[in-house]
Amino acid sequence: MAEVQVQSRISRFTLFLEHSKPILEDLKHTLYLWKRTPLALIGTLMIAGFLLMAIFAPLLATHDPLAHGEHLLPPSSTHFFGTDQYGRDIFSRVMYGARVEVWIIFIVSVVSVGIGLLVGIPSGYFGGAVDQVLMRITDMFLAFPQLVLAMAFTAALGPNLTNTILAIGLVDWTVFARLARAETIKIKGQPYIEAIQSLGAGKLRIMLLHVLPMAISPVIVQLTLRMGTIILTAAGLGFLGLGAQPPTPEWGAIVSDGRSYFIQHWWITTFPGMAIGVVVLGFNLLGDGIRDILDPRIRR
Amino acid sequence: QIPKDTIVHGANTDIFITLDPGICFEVLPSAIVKNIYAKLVEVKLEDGKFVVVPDLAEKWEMADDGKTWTFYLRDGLVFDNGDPVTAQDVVFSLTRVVKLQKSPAWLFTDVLGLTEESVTAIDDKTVQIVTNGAPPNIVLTNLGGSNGGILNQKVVMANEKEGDMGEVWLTDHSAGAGPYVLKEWKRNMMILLTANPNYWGGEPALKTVIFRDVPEAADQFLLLKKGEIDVAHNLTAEQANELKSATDVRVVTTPGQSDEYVGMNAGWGPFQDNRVRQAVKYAIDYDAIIEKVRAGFAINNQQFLPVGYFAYVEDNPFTQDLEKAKALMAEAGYADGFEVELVTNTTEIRKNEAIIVQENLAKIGIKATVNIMQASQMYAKFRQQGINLIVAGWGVDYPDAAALADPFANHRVNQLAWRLAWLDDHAADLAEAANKELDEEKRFQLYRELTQYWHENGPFAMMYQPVQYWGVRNELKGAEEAFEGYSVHCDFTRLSK
Amino acid sequence: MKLLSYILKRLLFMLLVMAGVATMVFFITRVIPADPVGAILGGNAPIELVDKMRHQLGLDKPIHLQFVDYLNGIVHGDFGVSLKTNRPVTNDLKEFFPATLELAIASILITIVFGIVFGILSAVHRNKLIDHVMRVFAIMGVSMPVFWMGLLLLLLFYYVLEWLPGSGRHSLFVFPPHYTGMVVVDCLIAGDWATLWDALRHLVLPAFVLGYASTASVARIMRASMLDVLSQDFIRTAKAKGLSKRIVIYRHALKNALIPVVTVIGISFGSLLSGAVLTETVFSWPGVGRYIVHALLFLDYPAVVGGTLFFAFVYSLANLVVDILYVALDPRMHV
Amino acid sequence: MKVMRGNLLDVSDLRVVFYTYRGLIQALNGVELWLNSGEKLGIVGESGCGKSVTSLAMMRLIEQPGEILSGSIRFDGQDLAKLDEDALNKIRGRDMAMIFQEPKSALNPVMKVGFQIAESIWRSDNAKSKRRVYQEVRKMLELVGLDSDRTINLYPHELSGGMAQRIMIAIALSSRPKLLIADEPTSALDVTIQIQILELLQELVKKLQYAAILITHDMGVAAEFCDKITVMYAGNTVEHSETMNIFEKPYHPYTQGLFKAVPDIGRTDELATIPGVVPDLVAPPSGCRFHPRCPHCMEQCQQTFPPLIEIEPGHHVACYLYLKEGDTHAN
Amino acid sequence: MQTEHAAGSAFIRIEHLKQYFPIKRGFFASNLYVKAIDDVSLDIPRNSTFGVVGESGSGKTTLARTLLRLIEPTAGRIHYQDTDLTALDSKQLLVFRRKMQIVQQDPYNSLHPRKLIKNIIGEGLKIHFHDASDVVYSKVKAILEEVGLREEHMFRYPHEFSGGQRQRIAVARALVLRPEFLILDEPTSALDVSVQAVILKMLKDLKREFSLTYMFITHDLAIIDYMADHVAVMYLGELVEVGAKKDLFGNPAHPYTYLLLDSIPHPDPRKRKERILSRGEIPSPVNPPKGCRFHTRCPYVQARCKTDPPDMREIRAGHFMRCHFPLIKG
Ligand SMILES: Nc1ncnc2c1ncn2[C@@H]1O[C@H](COP(=O)(O)OP(=O)(O)OP(=O)(O)O)[C@@H](O)[C@H]1O
Ligand SMILES: Nc1ncnc2c1ncn2[C@@H]1O[C@H](COP(=O)(O)OP(=O)(O)OP(=O)(O)O)[C@@H](O)[C@H]1O
Ligand SMILES: [Mg+2]
Ligand SMILES: [Mg+2]
Repeated sequence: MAEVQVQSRISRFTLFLEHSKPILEDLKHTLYLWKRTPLALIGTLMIAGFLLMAIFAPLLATHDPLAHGEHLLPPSSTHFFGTDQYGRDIFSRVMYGARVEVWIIFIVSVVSVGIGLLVGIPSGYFGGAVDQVLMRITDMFLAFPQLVLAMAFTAALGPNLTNTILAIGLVDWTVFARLARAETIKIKGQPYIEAIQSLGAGKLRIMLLHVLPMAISPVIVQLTLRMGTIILTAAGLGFLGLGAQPPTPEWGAIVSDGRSYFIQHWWITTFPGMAIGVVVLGFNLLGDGIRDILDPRIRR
Repeated sequence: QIPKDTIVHGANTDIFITLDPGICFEVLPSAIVKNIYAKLVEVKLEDGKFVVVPDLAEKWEMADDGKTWTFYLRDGLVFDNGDPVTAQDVVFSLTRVVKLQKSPAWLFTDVLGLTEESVTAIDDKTVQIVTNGAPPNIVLTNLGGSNGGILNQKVVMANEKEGDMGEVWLTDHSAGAGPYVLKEWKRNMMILLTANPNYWGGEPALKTVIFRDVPEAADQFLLLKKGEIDVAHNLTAEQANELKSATDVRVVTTPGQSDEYVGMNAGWGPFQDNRVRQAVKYAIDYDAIIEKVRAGFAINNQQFLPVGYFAYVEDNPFTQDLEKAKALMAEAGYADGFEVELVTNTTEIRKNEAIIVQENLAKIGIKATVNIMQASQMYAKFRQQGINLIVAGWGVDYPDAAALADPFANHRVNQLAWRLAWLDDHAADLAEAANKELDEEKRFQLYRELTQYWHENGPFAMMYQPVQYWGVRNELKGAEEAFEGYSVHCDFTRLSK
Repeated sequence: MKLLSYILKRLLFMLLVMAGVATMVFFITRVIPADPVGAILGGNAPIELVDKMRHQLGLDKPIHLQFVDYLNGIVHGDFGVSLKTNRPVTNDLKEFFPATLELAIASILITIVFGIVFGILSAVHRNKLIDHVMRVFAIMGVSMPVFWMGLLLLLLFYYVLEWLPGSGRHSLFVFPPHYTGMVVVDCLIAGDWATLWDALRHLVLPAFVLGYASTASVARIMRASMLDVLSQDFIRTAKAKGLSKRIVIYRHALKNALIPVVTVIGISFGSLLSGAVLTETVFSWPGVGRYIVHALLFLDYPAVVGGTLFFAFVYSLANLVVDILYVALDPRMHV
Repeated sequence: MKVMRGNLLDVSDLRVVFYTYRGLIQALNGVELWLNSGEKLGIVGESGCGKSVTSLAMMRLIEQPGEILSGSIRFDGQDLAKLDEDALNKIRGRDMAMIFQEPKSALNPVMKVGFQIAESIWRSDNAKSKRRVYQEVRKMLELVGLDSDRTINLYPHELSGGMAQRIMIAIALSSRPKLLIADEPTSALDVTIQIQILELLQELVKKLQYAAILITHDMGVAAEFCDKITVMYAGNTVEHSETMNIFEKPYHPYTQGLFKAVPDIGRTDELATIPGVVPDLVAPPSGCRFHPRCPHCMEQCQQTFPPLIEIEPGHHVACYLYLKEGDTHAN
Repeated sequence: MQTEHAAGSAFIRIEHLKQYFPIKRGFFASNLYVKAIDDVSLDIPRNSTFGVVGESGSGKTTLARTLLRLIEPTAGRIHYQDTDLTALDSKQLLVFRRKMQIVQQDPYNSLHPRKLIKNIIGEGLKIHFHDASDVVYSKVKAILEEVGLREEHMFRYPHEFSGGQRQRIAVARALVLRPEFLILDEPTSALDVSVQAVILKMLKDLKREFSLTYMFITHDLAIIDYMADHVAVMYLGELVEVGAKKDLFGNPAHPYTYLLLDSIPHPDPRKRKERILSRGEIPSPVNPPKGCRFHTRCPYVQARCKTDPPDMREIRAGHFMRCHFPLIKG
């Protein structure tokens, strides 16, 4: 009996594979559109490079990112990006810094998208009083000067990198909440939601299984677009003395700490600054690209 | 483009709170206040030592009880607006500090023991002050600080609001008898001073002094090189170094009136063991800090007394000696080291120091995680003995050895020693005795003894004494003299073009 | 009439939001484990003095009583006296805000002009070289840390090329007239052209640095919106009428495409205002951003709260204006 | 040059493709179309058969990723396929005008309708003063049966569908075109309104003497209002004739199937269905594109596309059934 | 107005049903309402096909949605045999959710674009029967075959299907739950004629096979003629005429019904004729005309029509209409 079941499962799976051609075709389509938008391709490459950098940081780094040595050396063949005010190898710090940035991006994404969806979807789905309350709260956070709020959160939570990131997430969710709400309202009005409702599905089921999967993709696109802002906010907090704690090689912190060496020792800020720029640019291009590709007008 | 009779300073004025001599406490604002308000006496650096010279008071004397002081004002003194300076004004001004109870008040009340009744006018030109018997140098240097600035009582009280003794008005107005008059303060833009034609020492050469707000160091650097400011106050050490080779700009230096230290909480875990504290002192790479953080703008001075102070003798027992440090650690039972949080505040220098200290400590197994806090947070924690390892600094409040011996060695004054839970009564006794001692020879010995004991037992590793530096345009003359002994002494009248 | 009641309703919401912000900022600041008094008195001050001053300021009262006092003050339009500057917070705001407003307005103008032009060009030449160039140029604005870009531009335009003046709002020995506190506006009022020129030259870099960052988002929306509009039926109608490409784009598409952009501009304005801190620091701009950040560093409660509320107010107001503009722009929103 | 089959318009061998990820969509595959002035031609066919693309191609409004591959569009003595943008702009909206399926979305939502009509009057004569132009706008509004005072200052969202379509007609006709192309002008409207609009168009054709192409998928609409009918299938013209002819005697198997599938009131017989689905235009069937669904499919049908031949005077069919058996239609 | 308009026990009975939507235009909320359905009463006999016709915006879809309680009615009752649906809470309603199903108007948006067909159809089974996935699988497979699709289609996404196929999927989704009552909301209006014929035929077959009761909504009278036994004509949220199809089409009593029938262009040039045209445009349901709602467009309007709203009345057995001056033949 069990064997039969297993058998039927297997055959069903092969059937699935056999008939997943349309899915593959869809993938092909996406790939095609990707190739047709060179900027998205460039963005993808940039981000891929960035991720590889994070993964292989220990292999790529030429020095211990924390070891002090001869300081303020200009770029050379031993120190590709020179050394900083303590004699640390900037190249290695930038490599390891990629990991920190990935961490930042991860936490902020989880926190802000999480809160955003949690607030936005019910707000859009229930409407009425729930919507009013949730949206006024969102307005409140929006009206709050972001940097001040982030600073306050950071200070309240205790200033270290994770808390700083948390703070950015706690501040940054409003965009996603609004977006998720708008999407939910749009989706809610779609016949397929009503169809599911008419099948007898409960509100929670609808929100979780039907609205969420639809609402999430524009949110993700927005997230990629905001990635730059997130990294720069972290850097800005660094400028104000909050943010990553030394000796963490966070790019923004490296740039802001090195800014007094800006004129005489340009390499300290320039390379990490460029790293930030490239990654942010990459994310933006990628986000723009994804958005274009998801655009039904183009997808046709 | 700057007129010949004008000097423009570039400085970060973000932290400026007030220019009221009774309240002002920060370094640069105090320097400005000193040039607006004349005091009874003036403190100057002569041959590397601070001396007290006459200002409004042409002479003074201390009664035999060691407590009662009499000051005799010069003849014909007038305020900037022409009003005569009287003993009443002096009484008003000094008593006002006590009454206001603002940041610097404790120097008068706690250090000198002044009350609202302590200062009295004998006649129009004679003032009597009764202290708690503090040694003469302490009394005089405190009176010669910016808080001793003499206000025009009539003008101030005319601008009083709700019994504030002119506090609000004086924030950005002046009524003094110093060489300059505060004309305007546009916050976060500029502070404008003009020469006081009625100054008893004669009208200064530069008629206009401007403090231009430039919060970014790099900005100051650019402006200085372009000749848009004459003096840059907040250059980074690297920038200053860079200027050394410039042709139209020079770097002016003077030993700073402060200490940078690493403090260990003697009440916490491993630091309770003096051997661990000593190990830390041997682990720190003093040269590297001076070189990398200050680009050489520092004096290797491992005691709390700054260069030029009474009882200062060069005495630097520590150099980085990792073997010795490790041995001490092992002896104390911490061969494998331990973890500790290293707290400091957000200024760049501190951050840099912390990073190097962190790296140094790592070499003897102490794993320090740096925690950079806002000053407001750090001090809150510090005041509750809540910090185990700190990188911070201490600026002198008045140029006397007592101003350092107390905080660094005497836990009873609830300052640094207490905050680090170094509740060592022997050190406290020594400090108190030394501070009170009137006999110079004995006092000297006491301080030496204290310093010795402190080196061997104290919870502090003194990183260095900073050297103050300014980027100065070459056309500006006299900056060396004007800034000599800076923070205690700062005299704009010596500047000229 | 409808519009009026709509505005009233929005104002009511605004009030609610402000109340929320007020409560939130109060409690957040009190949760921070820091001591404003200690910070203001400096590291040297002995603990007795700190306690005395804290008592003077009423900071040793139970927190709920402090909150009541605080609400009481706000209701009476009194944000209290800044612990740091020892002046009423309202005075400080009055002094610093015009500079920030001036900067923010200049930046938003730059954002709007660049954003819209880039957006249109990108959309019209979609996927051609010019599109790529415009997009990359716009995105570069969000890609560079503000302080870094600011210093770079200063170095270039001030130090090396000497085209523009260094930091500050105007030259040191220029004394602009004072009506609103916004130098450019004041000069216009007074007809002081020389000072105006000076002020404008000082404004260029900071406004550009600040505005450049939001240019990308406006350009992006503009492009998307323009593409959207261009694909709509009525554009085909316009083309079928035989109108030239230029007229189709500028007369028929532009106004429609601008509608969603307006909202983004409203939001950008908020971020410009609060994002001004870094720019203000780099360019020695005496604005309110620096004031609030410093207040926060010192934990100067009244100043933080007052400043935050003020920001929230200006932001909400700006968005209200944008929404009304929205109504003006889109006849479908008319009643 | 070939003789024009219609004295106003003769489209021949029109091929349009769209470049997409899936490959080349061969949207039009040699469309043939002609029309005399003053005539009303109906183009019918199922969704996706290329009706709209044909109309846009005639206006030269095909945009990327589409392209006109070949064909001539001879209109009033000129071959539109060869004209440049400037020359086209002189013809569009002046000699040749167009109205669309969704009248409300075809109007610019932020412009008053009066202005939208005025714009097209201006185009036909730049010199007119504003007052004169608006006088004419009013005249046009009255012509299409609207109250000019009330309507002239309205925005499109304030109009109902029927009113909007009237405005569209006013815009199209205000330049007195020789040819009006109406792409499903009433599909989005209700029956009662549809009739009003169709009657209006009918009446205006009489009054203004223009030729019209009415694109529709509704057999009823075509039957009632057109003089001639062209049937399209998958990018091809498959049949063309006088209305009465084609309804009485549809030759092409597709046309036949189509008529049998349409319900009508009072119709008692069961509906017939055409098996299969409309082909994918990326990989269209070889030969006659209808052959996979055709009950009479022959070998030749699978190889080459049958030419459009005149099997009766004025009745053109593209089907081998009739080409082969040359005498079937003789009787 | 009468409530007892059909003899015999009704399967579905609607009484005085109202659905008012508050309107928000642009930014502004107002206290105006769209009276999408206004006092509708109906009986739907078991095993019949009950046709509802009316122009766009007349409230057909809203009637369907309200009937299924997908939106809460403003007023009125809905009886399913002996149960008053309006009195049920959401748990109790679940049973009826299974019994009453709908196939929506727009096949392109009625299927969740991110779900496999298998899951789209299987969802209801999971909700109602908590079936194991194997059971779901076989049931889905069976129903797909019933509507003319194949097993392999289960693993595709909706956008891979043509409109007609999607509509089949929507029907399958409804039928897999074995409902008794099925609302078909313009199931073919988005489809081509050749596809439409196929779907209509299929629906007819399924009705027989599953012994269903249909409510068939359309604006196309020809389709009604082909499908329905009973017809209700709606205008601006109101019913204007209800009756057996033959009776109603043969002898339309309400001028609006007459106009509708008259306006249809016939796919036969021989049937061309002169027409009586209605006047003007359909008024807004926000403030419908006073008196008879149709008076603004009625070719036979008289003074009374402008003031007195006519009541529904029975002019023949089972034939109700709402007009002061019905068009009685002869
Ligand atoms: N912009 C485009 N990009 C890609 N393909 C297109 C485009 N426009 C049209 N097509 C394709 O051209 C073919 C013909 O489309 P067209 O719009 O002319 O059909 P139609 O007969 O007007 O149909 P309907 O009755 O639905 O309006 C379709 O297969 C369609 O997919
Ligand atoms: N959720 C809603 N909120 C506000 N108004 C609505 C809502 N749903 C429908 N309406 C309005 O109610 C009226 C009836 O709409 P409904 O969709 O029922 O019409 P219909 O007869 O189904 O039309 P169609 O033939 O176009 O489908 C319309 O005026 C519509 O605008
Ligand atoms: Mg079409
Ligand atoms: Mg409907």
